[in-house]
Amino acid sequence: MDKKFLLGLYETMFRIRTFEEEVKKQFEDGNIPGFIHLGSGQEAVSAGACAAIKPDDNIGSTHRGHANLIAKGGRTDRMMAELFARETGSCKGRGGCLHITDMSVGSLGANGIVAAGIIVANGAALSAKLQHNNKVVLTFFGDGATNQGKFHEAMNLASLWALPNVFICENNLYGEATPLAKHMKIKDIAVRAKAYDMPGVVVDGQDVLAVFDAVTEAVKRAREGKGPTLIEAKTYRFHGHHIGDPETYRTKEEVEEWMEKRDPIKLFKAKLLKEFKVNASDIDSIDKKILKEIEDAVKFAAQSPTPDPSNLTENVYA
Amino acid sequence: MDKKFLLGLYETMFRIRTFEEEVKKQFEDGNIPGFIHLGSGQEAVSAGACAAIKPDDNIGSTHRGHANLIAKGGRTDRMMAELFARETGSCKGRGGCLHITDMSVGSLGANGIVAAGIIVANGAALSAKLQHNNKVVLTFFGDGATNQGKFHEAMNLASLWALPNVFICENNLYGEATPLAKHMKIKDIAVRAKAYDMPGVVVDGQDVLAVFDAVTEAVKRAREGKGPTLIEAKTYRFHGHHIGDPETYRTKEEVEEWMEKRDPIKLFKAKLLKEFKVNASDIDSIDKKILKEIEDAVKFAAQSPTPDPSNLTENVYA
Amino acid sequence: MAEMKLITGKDAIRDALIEEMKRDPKVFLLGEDLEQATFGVTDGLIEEFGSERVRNTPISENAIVGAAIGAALTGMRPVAEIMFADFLMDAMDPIVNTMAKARFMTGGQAKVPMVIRTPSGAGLSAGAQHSQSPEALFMHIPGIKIAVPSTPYDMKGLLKTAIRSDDPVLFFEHKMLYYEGGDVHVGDYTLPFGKADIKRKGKDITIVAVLAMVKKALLAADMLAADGIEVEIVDPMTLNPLDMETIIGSLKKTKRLMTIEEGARTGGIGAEIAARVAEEALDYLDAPIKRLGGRDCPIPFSPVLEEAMYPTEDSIAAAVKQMLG
Amino acid sequence: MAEMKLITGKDAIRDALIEEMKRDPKVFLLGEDLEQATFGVTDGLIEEFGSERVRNTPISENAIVGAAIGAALTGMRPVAEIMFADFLMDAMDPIVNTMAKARFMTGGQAKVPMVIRTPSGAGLSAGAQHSQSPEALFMHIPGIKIAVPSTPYDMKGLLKTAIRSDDPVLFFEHKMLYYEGGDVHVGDYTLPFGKADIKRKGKDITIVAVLAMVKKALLAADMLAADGIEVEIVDPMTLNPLDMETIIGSLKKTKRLMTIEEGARTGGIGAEIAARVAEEALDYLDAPIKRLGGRDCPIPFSPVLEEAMYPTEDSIAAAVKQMLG
Ligand SMILES: Cc1ncc(C[n+]2csc(CCOP(=O)(O)OP(=O)(O)O)c2C)c(N)n1
Ligand SMILES: Cc1ncc(C[n+]2csc(CCOP(=O)(O)OP(=O)(O)O)c2C)c(N)n1
Ligand SMILES: [Mg+2]
Ligand SMILES: [Mg+2]
Repeated sequence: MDKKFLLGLYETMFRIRTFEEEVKKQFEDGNIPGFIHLGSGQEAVSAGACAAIKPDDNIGSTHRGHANLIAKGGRTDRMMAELFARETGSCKGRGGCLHITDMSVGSLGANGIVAAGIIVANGAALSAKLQHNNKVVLTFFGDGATNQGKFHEAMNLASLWALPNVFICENNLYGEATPLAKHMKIKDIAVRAKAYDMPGVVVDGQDVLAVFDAVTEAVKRAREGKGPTLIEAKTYRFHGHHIGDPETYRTKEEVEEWMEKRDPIKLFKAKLLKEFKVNASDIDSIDKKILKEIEDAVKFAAQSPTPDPSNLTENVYA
Repeated sequence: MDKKFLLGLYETMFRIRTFEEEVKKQFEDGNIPGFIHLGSGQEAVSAGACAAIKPDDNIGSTHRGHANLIAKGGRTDRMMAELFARETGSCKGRGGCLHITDMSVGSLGANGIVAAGIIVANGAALSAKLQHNNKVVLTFFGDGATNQGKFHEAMNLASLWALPNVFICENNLYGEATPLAKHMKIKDIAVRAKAYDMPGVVVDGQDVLAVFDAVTEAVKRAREGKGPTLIEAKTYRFHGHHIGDPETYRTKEEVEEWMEKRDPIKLFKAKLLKEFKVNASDIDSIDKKILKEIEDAVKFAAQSPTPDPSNLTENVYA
Repeated sequence: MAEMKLITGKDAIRDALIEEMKRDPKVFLLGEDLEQATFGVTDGLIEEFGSERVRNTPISENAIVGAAIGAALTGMRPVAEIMFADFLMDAMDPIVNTMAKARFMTGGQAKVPMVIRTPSGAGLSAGAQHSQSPEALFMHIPGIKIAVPSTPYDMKGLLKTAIRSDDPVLFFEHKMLYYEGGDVHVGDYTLPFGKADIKRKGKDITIVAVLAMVKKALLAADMLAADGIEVEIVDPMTLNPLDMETIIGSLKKTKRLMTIEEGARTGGIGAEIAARVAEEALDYLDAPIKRLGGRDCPIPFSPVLEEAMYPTEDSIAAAVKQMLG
Repeated sequence: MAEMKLITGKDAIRDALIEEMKRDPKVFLLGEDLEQATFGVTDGLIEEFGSERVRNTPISENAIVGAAIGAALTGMRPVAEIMFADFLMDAMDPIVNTMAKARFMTGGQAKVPMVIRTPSGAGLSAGAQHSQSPEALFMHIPGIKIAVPSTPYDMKGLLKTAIRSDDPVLFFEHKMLYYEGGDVHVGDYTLPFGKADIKRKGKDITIVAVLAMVKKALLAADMLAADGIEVEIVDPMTLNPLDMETIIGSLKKTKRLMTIEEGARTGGIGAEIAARVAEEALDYLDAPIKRLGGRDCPIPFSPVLEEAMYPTEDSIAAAVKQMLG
């Protein structure tokens, strides 16, 4: 495998992690308002999936959308500024964490309504089909979202119309404070694909290459006009549902075990060094670059102006 | 098998058919306003299913709800008066075909919004569970309804909570003017049960005993606290989606073939005579009784007063 | 002068769709049973434009609206049909929380050029869930434009504007207007949003009416003219934007205001118009404002009850006389 | 006199739930994450009442509301929670088309004694989809009662009435009021629907305010009192039924009317109140009505923009002065 490609995957994951941990710090320091949903622990899903598509393909995202957007190429300075609610943010401070978006890199928007992003992303896949532009869409959503009616309607429509959509369920075992077993009876969400005569695949969401492979195959199918695939990536969020979550619904031990043994970045780093014989110094220099990037992003955000209230009603209409 | 029981099944089916055909005539004669959805051809589903439950069990119904209600014991005179929009109608002329209901016999109401009855009927099953009254609910809906988000949400919740609900999909191969293959990719809707770890069963909806058996088993499961079942009854509607439907979406030949070879009443009558050695005269006397009942129902309806506009806003609030 | 032809409302909608689809390959249709449509509006279009551009969907209102939003975000101009306006409730989340807000929430990155067409209104004994007129609800949702045409001419001209708009538009088609006739221009023309149309000139009272109520108001005005009462009828054409200038301009002349709508009176279109007048033009009122509308009641199936729900030409004329008397 | 205690809004809701669940075994709760609730209202209740009566659901708003309707139809008294009022849009169909209409459509056979509790309102930088105040929408839907309490006392008393009501009730809990303190009676009491509460007596202007705007109005009134302006503040407590008698009674005294709400101004609560006044009490108005409300704009994430969306005590006071000036 191409080392540059592998290091790219690592870089994306490390960028996400560094960004998220910095966001947590900045939130706790009082520099970020609102509700913040972090993606630490789930980096391999976004990184692996987005590596399988092209810059002008689209992604649909959720309330937990930082990782999806960074993996798709979102600029961390604009994103940090958005979370700081600054005019230089990618949404000019109007969106925040729940709606973080950069349409210039193919994001269709993070949607704060659970499962609402799925039906919209599906529409982008329809659009690609109608425009015969061979684009595909990756539609990210959580385990909890698959209990929403919208998930069902979108899956049925996508399968019926053979839309070029890859549905990626980031099954992190919880929907807010509710563990999987308390919100559905099945164990593998991929099973739900059967209800639409769609392929359903379970993949280890902590293994970036496994995600990449599964998504690559699904993307190929989609581009060939064979229709959508449901990929369930088993993963875990290291932090609470949002920052400040008391996390009464899971044990510290469970979290620690995942952090220790199933951290996608640790796992991939080890693999890079051992299996792919990557030099430690190559990794170190990526780390340094990213740490600097995020530090700069914070500076950029902190120095940016807040929006001007006299422009409040801009962009309600065209 | 008990002859009285078998003749009861026949009587119910014949009552439905006679009612429906009379409704068609009355509509065409201008005595019934609104949109009318007939259940001719689908009698075996309602009759077989409702024979498997008790008077104080509940049913949830749809826009095509006459058959469900008659099978549950709804009085045909009150129903006919309802369709005639009379004050003596079971809903006092406020509901009509789309909302035909008789709560005194356990109907939860016909719902004119596709799939909206499913979530409500599910709630009655929850109620039964909470009240520990050992009641079950039969929830009727069409093939088209299973593409609605509400179907999905209700199925998931029912399975998760092991609600005493039997989901009965009357798959009549069309949703309004859209054939099955144009609204979903799967062939058997029962497959959808897998998405909820729920048993899914396909049954011949033109065979009243087959329906009865399948529902009996599902009801037993439900009463034992083992949760819901999805039963897909393959059936066919002999008339258009509503009276006046131009039926551009199917051939006359197809309809005629079903009417000739797959009429549930004809089939069951033949079976009664041949297999169960029922006397033709027993059947004839049922036919006569029912013909008279429906004739009387029309008289009752026609002679009943229309609602008084000065009472219009009654029953908006308690 | 442009050539005119007499067509029904249904055909006016249909013509607008056909002309816009021919004009712009990005325009496409999706919705339930478009192939054999409940009110016949889209019949034959699939033969003309193919099943790629005229897309018959499953019964999945959320997926329909969501698909339209996603397609609009990525360069298309979808026209979605919701089979009855009552079923808008089923897609309320994507309409209110995504469609209406996408442009704003993204700081102007997104544009959502889409139309949702939907038949509204009573008159067919279709009962409480197939007869509603929910237009007013959407006035409370910033980010959605709302068209409420009352004639074939307005339907065609406003629908073309809606399809070309870069904002999402909710387009209400009153069922009882589908089969009413009226003159339209042959070929292309558009009508502006936010510009009310004075459907009848008069000096004694201003009536603001929408959709099927315009005709009832016109009939009432005919009756009143016989008694020497000159009614001015203002049809706002769109509820958002709402042309208060024309309404208040008319009121300045007549000094009396009545609003007529088919949706429930409470919280309706008339409420907003009356409030705007009470804020901005109070001094011109020589009499209390009068709002007519649907009763605050679910819509009954029974034809005699259904009729009692709504203003009629007689009750309008009587209310006008009472105001002037 | 009844014993009083000082508690937060959150605890007032919680106390009402606990007392009603103890009083009536038919009362039960369902909703998302009730076990570890977003705003903590239901924390601990599952331990007290068990997971049969405090039912944590999947993220399925339609199924939640549908289940509540079905349970209500069959003898229970469900209290459903929709986690944010914004998500009501997701269950709009069962709310509008079934819950509100079941009694009427069945000719009175059905009764739907259920409550939907939901946190509304802005102030937490939660953005356009988690900050809305959609109360006014439901005024346009006949068949639904609507409670809008502004104090812990009102919350507890109105919620008990809601739970005991045989009509479906939408119960709005403003997020910013969860953590405000206020005195409530210890133990059982109820407050009537349709009876406004005069939160402050005054003679110069009537302000009708709801939910979190009551407190802002009270603060403005304090400021204005220093200038000798006596504001009367009417809190309608419920929007349906709406106590126009008290509002008009106050207006007859003060001759001036201002309405304040947090939801979008257009098509809002104030529109209906202003229209009713313009119809029924026009002659008492000495000045144009003034409606304050949320801007007609999706709610921005940015705190500085979010603040600019809404009336503040300063802007209220300034507007009052302008009206009187
Ligand atoms: C329609 C809707 N209901 C409820 C919520 C509140 N909510 C936000 S995130 C969330 C949990 C989502 O779970 P999942 O889909 O598994 O995503 P995760 O948070 O685990 O990434 C809930 C209930 C919402 N935003 N939208
Ligand atoms: C939410 C909603 N969408 C659309 C409709 C219009 N409609 C009424 S019945 C029907 C077809 C239903 O098909 P199916 O569920 O198969 O039932 P069937 O009519 O075949 O008995 C449609 C589309 C509706 N009533 N509600
Ligand atoms: Mg999750
Ligand atoms: Mg069908």
